[in-house]
Amino acid sequence: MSQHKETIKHDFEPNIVAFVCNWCTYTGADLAGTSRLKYEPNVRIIRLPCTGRIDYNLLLKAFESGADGVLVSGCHPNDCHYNLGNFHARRRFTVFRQLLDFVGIDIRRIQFAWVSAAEGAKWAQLVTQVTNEVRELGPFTNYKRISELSFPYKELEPEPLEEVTA
Amino acid sequence: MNYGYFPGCSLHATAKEFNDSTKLVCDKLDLELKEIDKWICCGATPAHTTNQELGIALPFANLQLAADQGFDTVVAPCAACFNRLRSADFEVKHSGYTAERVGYITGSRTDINVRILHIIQLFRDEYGYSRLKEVFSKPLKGLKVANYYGCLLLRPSLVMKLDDPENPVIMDELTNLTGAESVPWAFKTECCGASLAIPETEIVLDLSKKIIDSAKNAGADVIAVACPLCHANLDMRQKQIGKKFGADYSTPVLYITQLLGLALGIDPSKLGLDSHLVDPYPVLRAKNIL
Amino acid sequence: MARIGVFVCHCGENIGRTVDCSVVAKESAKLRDVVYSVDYKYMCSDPGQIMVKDAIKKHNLTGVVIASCSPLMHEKTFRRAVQETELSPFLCEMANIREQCSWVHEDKVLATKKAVDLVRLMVEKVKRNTPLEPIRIPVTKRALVIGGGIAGIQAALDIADGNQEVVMVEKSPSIGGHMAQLSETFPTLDCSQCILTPKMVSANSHKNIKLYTYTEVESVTGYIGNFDVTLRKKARYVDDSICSGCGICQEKCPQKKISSEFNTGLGKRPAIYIPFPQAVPNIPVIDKERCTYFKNGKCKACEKFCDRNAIKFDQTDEFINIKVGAIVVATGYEMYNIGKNNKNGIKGYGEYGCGEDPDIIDSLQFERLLSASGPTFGEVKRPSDGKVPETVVFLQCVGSRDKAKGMEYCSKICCMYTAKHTMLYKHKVHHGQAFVFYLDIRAGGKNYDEFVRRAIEEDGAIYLRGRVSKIYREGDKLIVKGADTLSGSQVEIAADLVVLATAITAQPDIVPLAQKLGVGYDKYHFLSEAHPKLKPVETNSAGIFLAGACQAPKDIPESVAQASAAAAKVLGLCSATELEREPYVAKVYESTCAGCGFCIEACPYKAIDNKAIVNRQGKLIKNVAYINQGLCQGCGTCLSVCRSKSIDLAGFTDEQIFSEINSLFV
Amino acid sequence: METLQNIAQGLLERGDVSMVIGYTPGTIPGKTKTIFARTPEAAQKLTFNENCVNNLSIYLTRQYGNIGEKPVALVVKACDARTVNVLIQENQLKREQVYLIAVPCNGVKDEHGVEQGKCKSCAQRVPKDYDALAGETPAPVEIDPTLRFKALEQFDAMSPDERWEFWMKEFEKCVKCYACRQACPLCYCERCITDKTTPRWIEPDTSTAANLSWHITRAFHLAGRCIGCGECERACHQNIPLGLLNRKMAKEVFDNFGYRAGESAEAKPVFADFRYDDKEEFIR
Amino acid sequence: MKIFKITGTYKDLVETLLSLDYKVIAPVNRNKLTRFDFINSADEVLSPDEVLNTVRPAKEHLFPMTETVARFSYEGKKLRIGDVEVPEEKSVIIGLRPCDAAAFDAIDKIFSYVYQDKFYLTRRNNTTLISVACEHPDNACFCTSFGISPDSAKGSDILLKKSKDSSLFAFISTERGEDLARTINNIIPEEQPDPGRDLYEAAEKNMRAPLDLPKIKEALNTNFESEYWNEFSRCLGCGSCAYLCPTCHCFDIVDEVRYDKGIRKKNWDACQFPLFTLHASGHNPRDAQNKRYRQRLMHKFKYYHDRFDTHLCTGCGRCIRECPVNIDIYEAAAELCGCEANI
Repeated sequence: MSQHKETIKHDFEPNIVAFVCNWCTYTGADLAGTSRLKYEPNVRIIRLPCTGRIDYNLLLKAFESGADGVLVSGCHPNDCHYNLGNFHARRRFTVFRQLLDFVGIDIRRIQFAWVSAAEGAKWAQLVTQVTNEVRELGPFTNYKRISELSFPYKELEPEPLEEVTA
Repeated sequence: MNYGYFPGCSLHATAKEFNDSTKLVCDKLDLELKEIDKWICCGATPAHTTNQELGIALPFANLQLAADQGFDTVVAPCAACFNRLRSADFEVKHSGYTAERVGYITGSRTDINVRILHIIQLFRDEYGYSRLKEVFSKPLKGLKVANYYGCLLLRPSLVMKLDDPENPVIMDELTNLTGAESVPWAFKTECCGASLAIPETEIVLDLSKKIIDSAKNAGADVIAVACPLCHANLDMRQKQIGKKFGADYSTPVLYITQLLGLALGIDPSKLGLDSHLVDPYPVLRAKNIL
Repeated sequence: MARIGVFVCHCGENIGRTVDCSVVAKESAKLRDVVYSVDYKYMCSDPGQIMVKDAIKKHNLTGVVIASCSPLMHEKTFRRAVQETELSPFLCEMANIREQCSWVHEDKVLATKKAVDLVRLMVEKVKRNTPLEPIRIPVTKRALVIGGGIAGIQAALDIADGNQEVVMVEKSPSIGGHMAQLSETFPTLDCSQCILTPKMVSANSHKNIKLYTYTEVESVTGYIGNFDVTLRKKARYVDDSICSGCGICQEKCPQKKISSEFNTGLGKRPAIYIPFPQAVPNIPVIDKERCTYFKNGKCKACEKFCDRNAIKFDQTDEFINIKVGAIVVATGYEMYNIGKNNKNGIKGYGEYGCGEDPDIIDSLQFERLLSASGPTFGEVKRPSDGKVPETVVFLQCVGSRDKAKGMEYCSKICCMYTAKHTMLYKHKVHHGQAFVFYLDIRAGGKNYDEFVRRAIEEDGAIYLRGRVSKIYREGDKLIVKGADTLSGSQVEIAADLVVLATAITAQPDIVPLAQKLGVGYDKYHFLSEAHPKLKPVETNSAGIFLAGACQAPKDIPESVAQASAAAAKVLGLCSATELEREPYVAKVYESTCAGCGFCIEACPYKAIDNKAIVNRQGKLIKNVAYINQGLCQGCGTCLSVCRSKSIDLAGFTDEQIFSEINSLFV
Repeated sequence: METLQNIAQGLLERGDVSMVIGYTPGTIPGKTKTIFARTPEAAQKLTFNENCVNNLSIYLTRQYGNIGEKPVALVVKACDARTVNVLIQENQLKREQVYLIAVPCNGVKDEHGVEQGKCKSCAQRVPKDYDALAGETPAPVEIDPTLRFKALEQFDAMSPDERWEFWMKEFEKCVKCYACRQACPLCYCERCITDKTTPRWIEPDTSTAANLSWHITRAFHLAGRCIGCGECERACHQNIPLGLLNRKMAKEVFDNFGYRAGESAEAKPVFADFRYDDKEEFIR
Repeated sequence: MKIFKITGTYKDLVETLLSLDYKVIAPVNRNKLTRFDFINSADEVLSPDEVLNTVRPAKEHLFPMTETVARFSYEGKKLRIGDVEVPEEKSVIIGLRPCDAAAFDAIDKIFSYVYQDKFYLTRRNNTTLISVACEHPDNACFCTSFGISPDSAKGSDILLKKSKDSSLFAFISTERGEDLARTINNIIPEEQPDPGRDLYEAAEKNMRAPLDLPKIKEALNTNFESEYWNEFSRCLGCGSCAYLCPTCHCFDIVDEVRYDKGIRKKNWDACQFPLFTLHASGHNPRDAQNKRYRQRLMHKFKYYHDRFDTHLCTGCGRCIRECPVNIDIYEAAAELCGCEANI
């Protein structure tokens, strides 16, 4: 299996968010765990009942909170635990990713996949591939620039001005 | 589309008729075969047993030559050359270390991408059965052929990817297109003893006998082969087999390209039918093909 | 303000080896609303759970985060523990720092940092959880058993004996499955008909079992406790309420030469037939493709001779709708066919002649030769010329344990039935000699190995350890070329008959059925159990259970055991008057809903419909969406199509997911 | 040829409709106002010329409270009629609640006299389905179909970063006055997602990041619904080319699912539906 | 009021201003939008005869659309709140029209009414307003209704006017104007007599007739429930009129939190949005759009005048020009009080 030598140190470590469906991909990720497959630690998995539940706001919010890459994964067509969730998701994201591309967001930062509960290996491989791809793309500077502009937070002075206990 | 032609040593020597028949058939089907300039020996079966690296570097050098001379496809009629070219390409592509070593030995780039086809693949994939069907002017009606594949064409299957290693059908399909009847028989992928013919002739006699017997039991008039080594063992040694086992062995062994040539109406002597040790003319005349 | 407790588990070494749990606990303690944070060797153990319960009481926690294994593993365990305190179980979340962190990463520093992040995520989520109430749904006290083999029959009988209604559905004309085709069964050599037929009869006559044969499952909707199933009763062209099973029609039918599926192609049957003499129900079926009447409108011999005129040529497929609370899938297996046309990436066996030679048969065909009700009435005769074979070669692992052919698994039962074949062959042909090419004899059951020793020592079967490279016909004999690795020599046997112990594969049409049921399957199309060790007969779709070879290759004792286990699960499920279901359902905020109806169209369970809000004078104020909480399964698709965000899904609300994303990369 | 005024007056006199919503000259040359004519005399003020650029179907939506027991008459151009179809498709009103007075139109101009982009590629010129026609059905016009998405071609040539620069410069101008939302007949939600604070998906301030997520949301919410009436772009005094976003969505929905918004009131909305063989080559 | 003759053109004046250490804000046309923005070279500036008035008022430079007013963060369990300082930087806004200048004068009152809004006032006190008299007002202008004229100096520190022979004169009316004038005395050497306003008398003629404000206010007092307001149910409820109005000054306070850090933002708001008056209970006193438009009129022509006896409208005409459904505040006010709206 893909034994990943994590000893190589990279100067830039991408932040990847993975929105996954609970019945297939999350279980597949668990299977990757039980089979002790190794993959990159950059991904943070957020569990949702179904890809049908993953709406476009989550992707925008993920970039706003500092993600460099987003991965959306769920059951293969016809395998969805709720029968139709992934079909709706597929149609929705076909158009949404074109909108992001149109606005100039590098579409390679958003990846979609079907990973079933039996495909632990595919999950490990997918995460490693996406992490490497996004690592090459480097930090999402475009978005970070405007995100910092919209949140001009300057570190507070060290000595407390006004002590308000929570 | 012109194809780089890699005849290999035997097609310039003992298997000259395989070379002539291939050229004639390809001219008839206007498949342009341009011989690769300054090709070298592919090392055949013995090379890689004595020195693994050279066994890969020698054939790969031919691929580099072909690439430099602008060919993107190389056609090798001889099964041994085909096997070695394919193995070299496979090894270099799948192991960085081998690629480095071959690059060092041959002194030129190894990131080349040349397609390697056997002559029967050329007919099946490039020319295509549908066009082949119409082009045979003299169908070999009534001739029963046992198509013999041997080992090098098919194995190791991950590398050769020519056909199903246990149940190949490509030569049978080509034979049926010519109007002849390809008979099903059990020994079509059994080994004929190959290069053991020199050091251990007895073993080759036993193995070849079994193959010829099995072909005869299946009712075959002739055996078709696509490898000079198999042809040598089956055709050249029938007399010795006959002497050793006290029976008459005179089943003609033809190259598949000669079979196709006959069906294309090419003159038999040009196809090199006269140079076989087991004379094919009586059987062919009996089947009024000649 | 929230008072959250964080409990970090070492899971022995599983987490502790690559995640520094004490650091995770210390870092989590610094989080804003975390008032108690501790790490412990085994959180899921009793002392671990007690620690959680005490902490909740002592620090009056408003939320708990267990950082340990996957929620799919122990969420229920910890929520049950929390339930014993007055904190709602739905205020307990799990951070998956084992399967998705410690097991998959090697760098201790990075893994620990990731674990801290995952805990922070769950702390943020649990602060937005609400104390949900499980939804109570009625349970239909009826079970559906799909498949009429030994597993299906056993499951149906056990459920029925628990005085619970059962509907049993069998695709072929009679129940009995593959077991009915066997001659005698190992390890006790009792004849399969003797032990199976009584069960078949009682299954057909049991007051609680409604049997539908020659019927398939058309569609399944609904959820645990409330499945709506539509069955397609294929047209038998015989009225099963009138037919007495006298058999006249089968005698008179002019079509005699149709190859009998039950006899695996060795015997023949008429166009109107019952598969085997002891068929249950004993009602024939007309084979539409080969009946002369259906082909060219003439004949109708069977109709003429049937004195009860039970033959109905105009019969059509009938659809039956039933409501069931639970489903047991017992659809069994199929023998791997060594021919060329294999699907799903499985390859044929060119080396053994691709099944073209009549005397190279598979073991089920050999069973039919041995069986008294078989085409040769129990006498071992070669299919090609009917001669009694003197030398029979048996090949183990044909297809099984063979990566090149696409089946890497062991089919488990071939070693046992091949030993049985050599014994039965010896008893019937005393001067016959059986050879068996094997890789490893796997006889792990009770009295199994003794059985195999008997076949070798008493009945003189010669076991050769090695594979067969080629089988070819030479005149009257079949030359079997193989190796005997123990003596290091090549072996060539001239055999009269070759029996291949081919692999057990899944039913070819199982995938559409699995998709209808929403049940997972692996790459060999065997159905996936919820957990190989802890939930072998359950599936990920609640209320659907598995029994027999459809889950994996297994022998009769195991199938029966699984069938009874599945029956126990069904009886447990249906014994409750109502079921508690995950309260993860969607809810509409009617004040902001614009009534556009997108969610109504998108809901896979048709759980949403339009509701008109009218004032006291009956004047329509506005149309809004209304979600029937009973039908809603909580998939959340409606949330994504709702533009004004007027729907929220309990358990995965916008607030919760938003807070998780917001705290990702702090 | 019945004129607009006669039809309207007839309807009001017979009391078939509670009001006629139409255009009347505005206070500034080149502008027209909307008029809710409730009496036959008021009907005389109705007019139709090339400045009648507003999409009046917006007044059929619920918050304007015009739809009562009696149907409402509405003066509709071809594009406005397609909006009515979408409103019916999305349960905002029933066909029998609106009496459509169709007017043949060969292009409308905004107050600065600039012809609307939509009119250049409009081949229909008169609504497909209406109750009365004020004027002659114009001769069908041969329009090159590629015109419809011509404006997007310049973007295909640009690299992602160039597109990003272009749009960030545009979004930076947005003052979040929401004129684009309020001018759109299909933005009929009572409380828009930007006004939702639990949680706040879209920040209300006018920083470029907040504007980006607002305009992405607006464009995506109109994907497969917007019929390209151009009101959002016209209402935007900051001159942000919002129409391009909607047109791109229309193109993607048409290319991928062959669905064109507003063609029929019975069709299933594109994002509430799916097909088993939808394209998925972008999924790994 | 001191009057100086400017030796040089309008561009020379801008050049000299740029040479000072002031930040210069002037009307520009950037990316298809006319607005007031910082400039760093004179040729970026739209000269007065190129544009009557910008689409966006200069208000945004003194009362920004979005502004951070406080910061807070959690260090572990402790919540800490920090203030935000407004930088004191000198800037000059040139190219204002008399109506915009008068607008600042109007909103100064509300921002220093009870709470001294340091964010607005700091900027206001550091900004010198140079307005330019209008020669060609368009048919949407009606500043004369509010005691303002094409060449009124109300609200401006320096007013630039043209004499008949189109040489430029600077009318300095405030002390801040004088400070600036002193620093650029090379271009405005010495005082001159008033060159007269004949150019601007002609301008006044083709403007809309002045409204009868007292009559309007009187009408507003009594017509709160009148049928007349239904006329405005065609208002779409967008915020264009409010956000383009130089005198609208409403704002909303919002906290934006990113996990443990957050900032408090002051963003523009408008009474035209339903959310403006939505109560937590869900009740909305102004639930229909015409009620909200009524509020706009009441605030501009009555409430503000009741408190500060200046009207919250300076007749700049932006809301008339940019309203998508052509609702005309002048026509509304006139028709409400029964007088003929002669446009």
